[in-house]
Amino acid sequence: MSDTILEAQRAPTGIRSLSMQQALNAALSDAMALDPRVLVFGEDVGALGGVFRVTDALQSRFGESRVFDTPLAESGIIGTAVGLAMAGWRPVPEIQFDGFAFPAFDQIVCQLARMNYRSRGALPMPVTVRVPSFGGIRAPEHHGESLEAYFAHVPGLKVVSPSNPHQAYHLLRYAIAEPDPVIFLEPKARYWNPGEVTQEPGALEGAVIARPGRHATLVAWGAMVARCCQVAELAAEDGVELEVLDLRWLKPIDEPALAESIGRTGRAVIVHEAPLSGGLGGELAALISQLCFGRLKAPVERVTGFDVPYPAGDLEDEHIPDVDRILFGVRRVLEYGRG
Amino acid sequence: MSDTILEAQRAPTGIRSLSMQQALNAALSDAMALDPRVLVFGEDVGALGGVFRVTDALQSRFGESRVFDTPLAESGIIGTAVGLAMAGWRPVPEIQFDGFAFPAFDQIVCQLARMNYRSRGALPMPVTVRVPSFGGIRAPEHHGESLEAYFAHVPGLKVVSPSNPHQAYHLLRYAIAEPDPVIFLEPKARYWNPGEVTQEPGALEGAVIARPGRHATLVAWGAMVARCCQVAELAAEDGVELEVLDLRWLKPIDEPALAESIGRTGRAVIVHEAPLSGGLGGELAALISQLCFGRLKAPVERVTGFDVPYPAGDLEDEHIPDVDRILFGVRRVLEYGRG
Amino acid sequence: MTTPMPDPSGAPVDDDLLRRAYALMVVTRALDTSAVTWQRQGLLPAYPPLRGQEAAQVGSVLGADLTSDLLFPTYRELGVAVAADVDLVGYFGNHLGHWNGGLYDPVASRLAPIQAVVGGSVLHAVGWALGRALDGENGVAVAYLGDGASSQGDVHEAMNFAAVLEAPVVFFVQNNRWALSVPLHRQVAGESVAARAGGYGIPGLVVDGDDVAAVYRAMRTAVEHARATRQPVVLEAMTYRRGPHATSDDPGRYRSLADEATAGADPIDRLRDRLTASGAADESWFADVDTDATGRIDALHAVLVASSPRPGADLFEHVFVHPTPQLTAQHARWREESDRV
Amino acid sequence: MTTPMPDPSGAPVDDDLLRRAYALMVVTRALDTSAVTWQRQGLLPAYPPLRGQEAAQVGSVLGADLTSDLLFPTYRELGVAVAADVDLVGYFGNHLGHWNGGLYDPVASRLAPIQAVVGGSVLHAVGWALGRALDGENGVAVAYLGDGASSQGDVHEAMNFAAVLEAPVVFFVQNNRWALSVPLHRQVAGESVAARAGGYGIPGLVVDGDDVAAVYRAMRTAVEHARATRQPVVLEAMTYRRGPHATSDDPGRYRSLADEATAGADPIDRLRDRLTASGAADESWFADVDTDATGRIDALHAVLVASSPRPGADLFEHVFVHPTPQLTAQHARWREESDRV
Ligand SMILES: Cc1ncc(C[n+]2csc(CCOP(=O)(O)OP(=O)(O)O)c2C)c(N)n1
Ligand SMILES: Cc1ncc(C[n+]2csc(CCOP(=O)(O)OP(=O)(O)O)c2C)c(N)n1
Ligand SMILES: [Mg+2]
Ligand SMILES: [Mg+2]
Repeated sequence: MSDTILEAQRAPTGIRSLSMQQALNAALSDAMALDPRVLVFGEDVGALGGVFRVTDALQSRFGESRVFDTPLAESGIIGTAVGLAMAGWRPVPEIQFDGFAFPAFDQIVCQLARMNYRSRGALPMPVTVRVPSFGGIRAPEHHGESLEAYFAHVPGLKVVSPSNPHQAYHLLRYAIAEPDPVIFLEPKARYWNPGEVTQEPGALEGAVIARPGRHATLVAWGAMVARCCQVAELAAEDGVELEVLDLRWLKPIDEPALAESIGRTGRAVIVHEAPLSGGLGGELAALISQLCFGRLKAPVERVTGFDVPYPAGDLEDEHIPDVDRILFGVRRVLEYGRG
Repeated sequence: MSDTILEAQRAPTGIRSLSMQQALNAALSDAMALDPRVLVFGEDVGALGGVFRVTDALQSRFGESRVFDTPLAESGIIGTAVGLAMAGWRPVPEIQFDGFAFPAFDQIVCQLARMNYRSRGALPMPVTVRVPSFGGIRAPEHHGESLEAYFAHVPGLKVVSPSNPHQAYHLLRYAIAEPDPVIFLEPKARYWNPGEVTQEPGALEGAVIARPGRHATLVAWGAMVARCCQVAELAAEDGVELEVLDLRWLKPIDEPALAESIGRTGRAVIVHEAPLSGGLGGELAALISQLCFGRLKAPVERVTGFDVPYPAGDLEDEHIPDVDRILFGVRRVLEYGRG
Repeated sequence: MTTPMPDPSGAPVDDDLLRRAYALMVVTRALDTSAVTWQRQGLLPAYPPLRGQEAAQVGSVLGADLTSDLLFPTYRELGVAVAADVDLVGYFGNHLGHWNGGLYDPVASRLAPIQAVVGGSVLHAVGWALGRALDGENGVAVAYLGDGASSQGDVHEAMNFAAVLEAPVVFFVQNNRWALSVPLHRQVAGESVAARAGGYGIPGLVVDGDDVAAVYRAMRTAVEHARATRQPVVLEAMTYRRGPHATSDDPGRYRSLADEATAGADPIDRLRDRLTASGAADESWFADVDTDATGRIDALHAVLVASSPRPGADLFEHVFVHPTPQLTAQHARWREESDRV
Repeated sequence: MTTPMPDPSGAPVDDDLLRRAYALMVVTRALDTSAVTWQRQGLLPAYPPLRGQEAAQVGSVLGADLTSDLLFPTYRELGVAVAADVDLVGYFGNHLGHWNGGLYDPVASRLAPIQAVVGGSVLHAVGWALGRALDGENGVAVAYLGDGASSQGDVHEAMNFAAVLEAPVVFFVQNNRWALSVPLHRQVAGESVAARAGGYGIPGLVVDGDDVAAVYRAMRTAVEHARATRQPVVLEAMTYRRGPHATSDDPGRYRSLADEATAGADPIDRLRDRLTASGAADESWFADVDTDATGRIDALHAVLVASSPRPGADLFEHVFVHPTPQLTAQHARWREESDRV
């Protein structure tokens, strides 16, 4: 990752304000310019530039051989990516929406994640699968899924989700440069929020503290990071100082960061959009309970989506953890044991 | 489940010794005899009787309309099951091996699990998906997978795994009678182990204590239950009394049973074949840590498969938790804090 | 292996049927156009217009027998819903964001829930048709799919399963030449989905999808063939997606006006010309149809505007027939926390 | 849309090639037969014999160009490995239970890892072929698949992708009339996989899979067509699975001796007769081939018997190029606990 530089002509000062969608587009463009082996393909990524315009103008810049539309079949997209990687390319396929990763599940789990293993390193899979993910935009069915728990369980995969434009840019560059397959979950609800993207990536492995605090730690990723920061803002008005830990990498999980933060605060609330049962919050709560055993002042709380299919637009605000539900969770960890 | 009776002619005394494979075969046969809407289909379930003979002789008994081979396509099998359920049938499709559930993942997650929801109850899905599962038989790649963490996270699914012939018989009957979709994970390593199957099913919801004890609780399912009982046997020689909790239902998880057992023993070791990270052990450890907060004498231990693809036959005994590794886990919870 | 299929030109089409088709197509067009407006006005979060596919959709429904058959729609099947006389308030429940799949009764309506996975319901049609056949019933399943959907593995599995298991399914392909931004020749190798039927030993038919009479005849023939023989049929209606993929789409990024011009004459105009030429309808009849359509749409609009979201408690309903304790507990906490806010 | 393909009968077959083919087929047969015995003796946990498919497998490899092409096998491709001169100890690494996928070098061997998912590698062939074409290289991918595999959605997606994206792939179907216990007519609607090619606008060829010369000629033609035009080809070799599905299988449960009799003359006998009739080989040459085969097999057997499992630490190697801290920690604990036992 030494060469993670924004292109000079696009960021003469090294700092610019971009939306996450723009930052991702810039990351793809810069990665393709630097490495001629990078390929971008998927449904509607070419002339259209993707339904979220994350691949905007890449085809005109890099040509139809390096940026191309495929037929409408997600298993086909990932299976083709596996073959392209076998031929020495560095594919960055897009799955148009989270819910449409399921048809590709077999190729991801049984092929992409295992080819390096199966071939004992002869056929590495430097593939970054971009997936516009999570809910919050009133989209139709299957357009609001949280996939991290599924993928974080798959041996051979790494999973990451950025929470702001700066991370989006640098983590995508990092993921593309990785020699291992990375599932890159883009929080589509944050595509249009602007933020500063600086030339200096900062550390790209592990978690980051999005907001420091000392009474309890909120653990989140993707769009929930901004929401947790909002919660922390509100809580601060009441004198409660919440730390927000932006996990970023969902596999591997940054265990030292969890131990450090929650070891300090003694209280943790995990926030995710996915359903509670079997969600990544379980893994996290298990790790925290183990790493901070004896130092926890309250059981780890999980404020999550319910154990229900991701609902229609009207009901998504009831489903995704909102400020109030997170505050209730915070209150539970703060008041625990006080009777 | 009031009508869970073994057929008189096959079990005149009401008790018989069967292997799990025989018990499952009897359950299918009895369920089909009792309910003319039950259908069995999948790859090689007809004339062959399934690669494990679980569907042996069903086709000759119930005819080719109710027991039929499909073409070789797992998504097709589950999608067809969804349609058959829409037409009022009660399908019991087989996925030949765990690893081949992945091509059907989309139909399971996005269709089977959601059709009742999507249709607001107009199109219930009383479908039992049988999957010979887990490892331990030196089979080729993709024939030793543990799927419970994937399926237990899916809203709309229930997941169960029997550990002995008696449970296999009665839980399969129960699953088939259920109006909701059930993923039925059969521990193939235990297919040939005999056991008594009695007419009285006993409670079929929730967990059961496979062996009582007071120093620590081993939480397991499928083939790991027998292994944990073996560990308990060994530990007993040293005066350590381990309780073995057979979870059975992996969704919904029996939280009261966890709270009761581990509330009593204060120590828990979760044992599963699936990789550690993101495994169901995370969910369980999270629940235990929460339910027994302040009463745990040691952090919950997880003794599991490693974060590696299920390996070739030669290495599977290194991968699946064995008696020694479980004993190390037990020692960790027993010795915790003793310095 | 292909069983020969009766010649579709043999199925009779009378003026009555054509007038019925015309009225349905006009209602569909008016509703579709209004829905785009409603989306702009913020009533609907998004909407996928079917403009140009009215003949294909209406003709296909008229060719089926809704006393026995079941239709499996995609997300772009408003014309099917109109022709099948589905409760449109319930149908728009999907597009309003009230409930994924719609709020109409799929069993009584003979229309399976709206399906948002491309190719997702095609296998269900196979299973359902097989199930009816196992019951000795005469039902034919109509699986709606697009040119883009034909690329999905599930669609192949469905055609093969239907042929091998003898499930009476009509795979009704609306080949509208576009799958979002991808044109037919970059999507369907060979450029015809019906041409694939031969590979399964089943009949494949191509029809002018903008000629409602032709669609009706072909559909009728296909449905009756499937019913009589339990052999599935692929029926491909050639048409053109005249609007954007959905209200959020910007076709200017990927297709030219020249391409749009290849769509040819509008299917409603074509039918109107035919009815006029044959004397089966006149200006005043057409005006009445328009008035009726406007009236229906205004009435519907009033109901949709007044319709409210489903209560939050609906989140927890119907996940299971027998809910899990976890879900019940989550429901209880949700209620408690909503009350306390 | 189908580009016409040169007539396969045009590709020359000389005696040398036939003798080479014969020797490879004999080695394959002897090895295959031995492997079944080795399984009975407990050396291999399981083995899927290819008996009867020697001509198809050997002919297909001889028709490809291993300086540029890459072969994507299933689990039943020992004859391919033999003909491609793959390190057989490494190949049997898979069947010994040493390592899933085998221990040969897939890149140097021009043989992708053994694939246990039916249809699982067919899309990889498409991606690889596309990748070589993007590099301006001449490589053709040969995707091996069975009649059963043709039912998988992935195979359809692969054929369509290859045709649309212009990936030079030969889909080499060994139609051995059985997929485990399921006969062709309950598996492949229409009963021919090559017949599906037309639906993708690509050439489909059927060949007598037990005639090694015919397979060679057809393969050569298909490979060169794909290479020259970047158009994929479906080549279906009609053969018969003369053995059980695998050593654990019991075909008596699902097929009759009468069915087995339809397999016809053994492909090795056929070639031997041809060589004898043309005078291209005589008894002493055949005897030498047998002796050579026996020698190779004995040598291989000695190595396999002596081969040991991979060390347990291999579990943790190659999961990632950059392992996660969790994996490293698990590896460390595994080592510690193994040492302490
Ligand atoms: C499995 C899946 N992948 C991707 C999408 C996103 N998507 C929705 S519609 C569409 C194009 C469908 O084209 P076609 O089948 O021709 O139907 P049309 O939109 O033309 O009616 C795409 C890519 C989806 N809904 N489902
Ligand atoms: C996706 C998948 N489903 C099921 C299986 C189990 N299985 C292994 S081989 C086989 C039959 C394959 O038939 P075919 O493709 O004709 O190849 P053949 O065995 O005849 O060589 C089956 C069902 C599998 N390996 N992969
Ligand atoms: Mg289309
Ligand atoms: Mg076969």
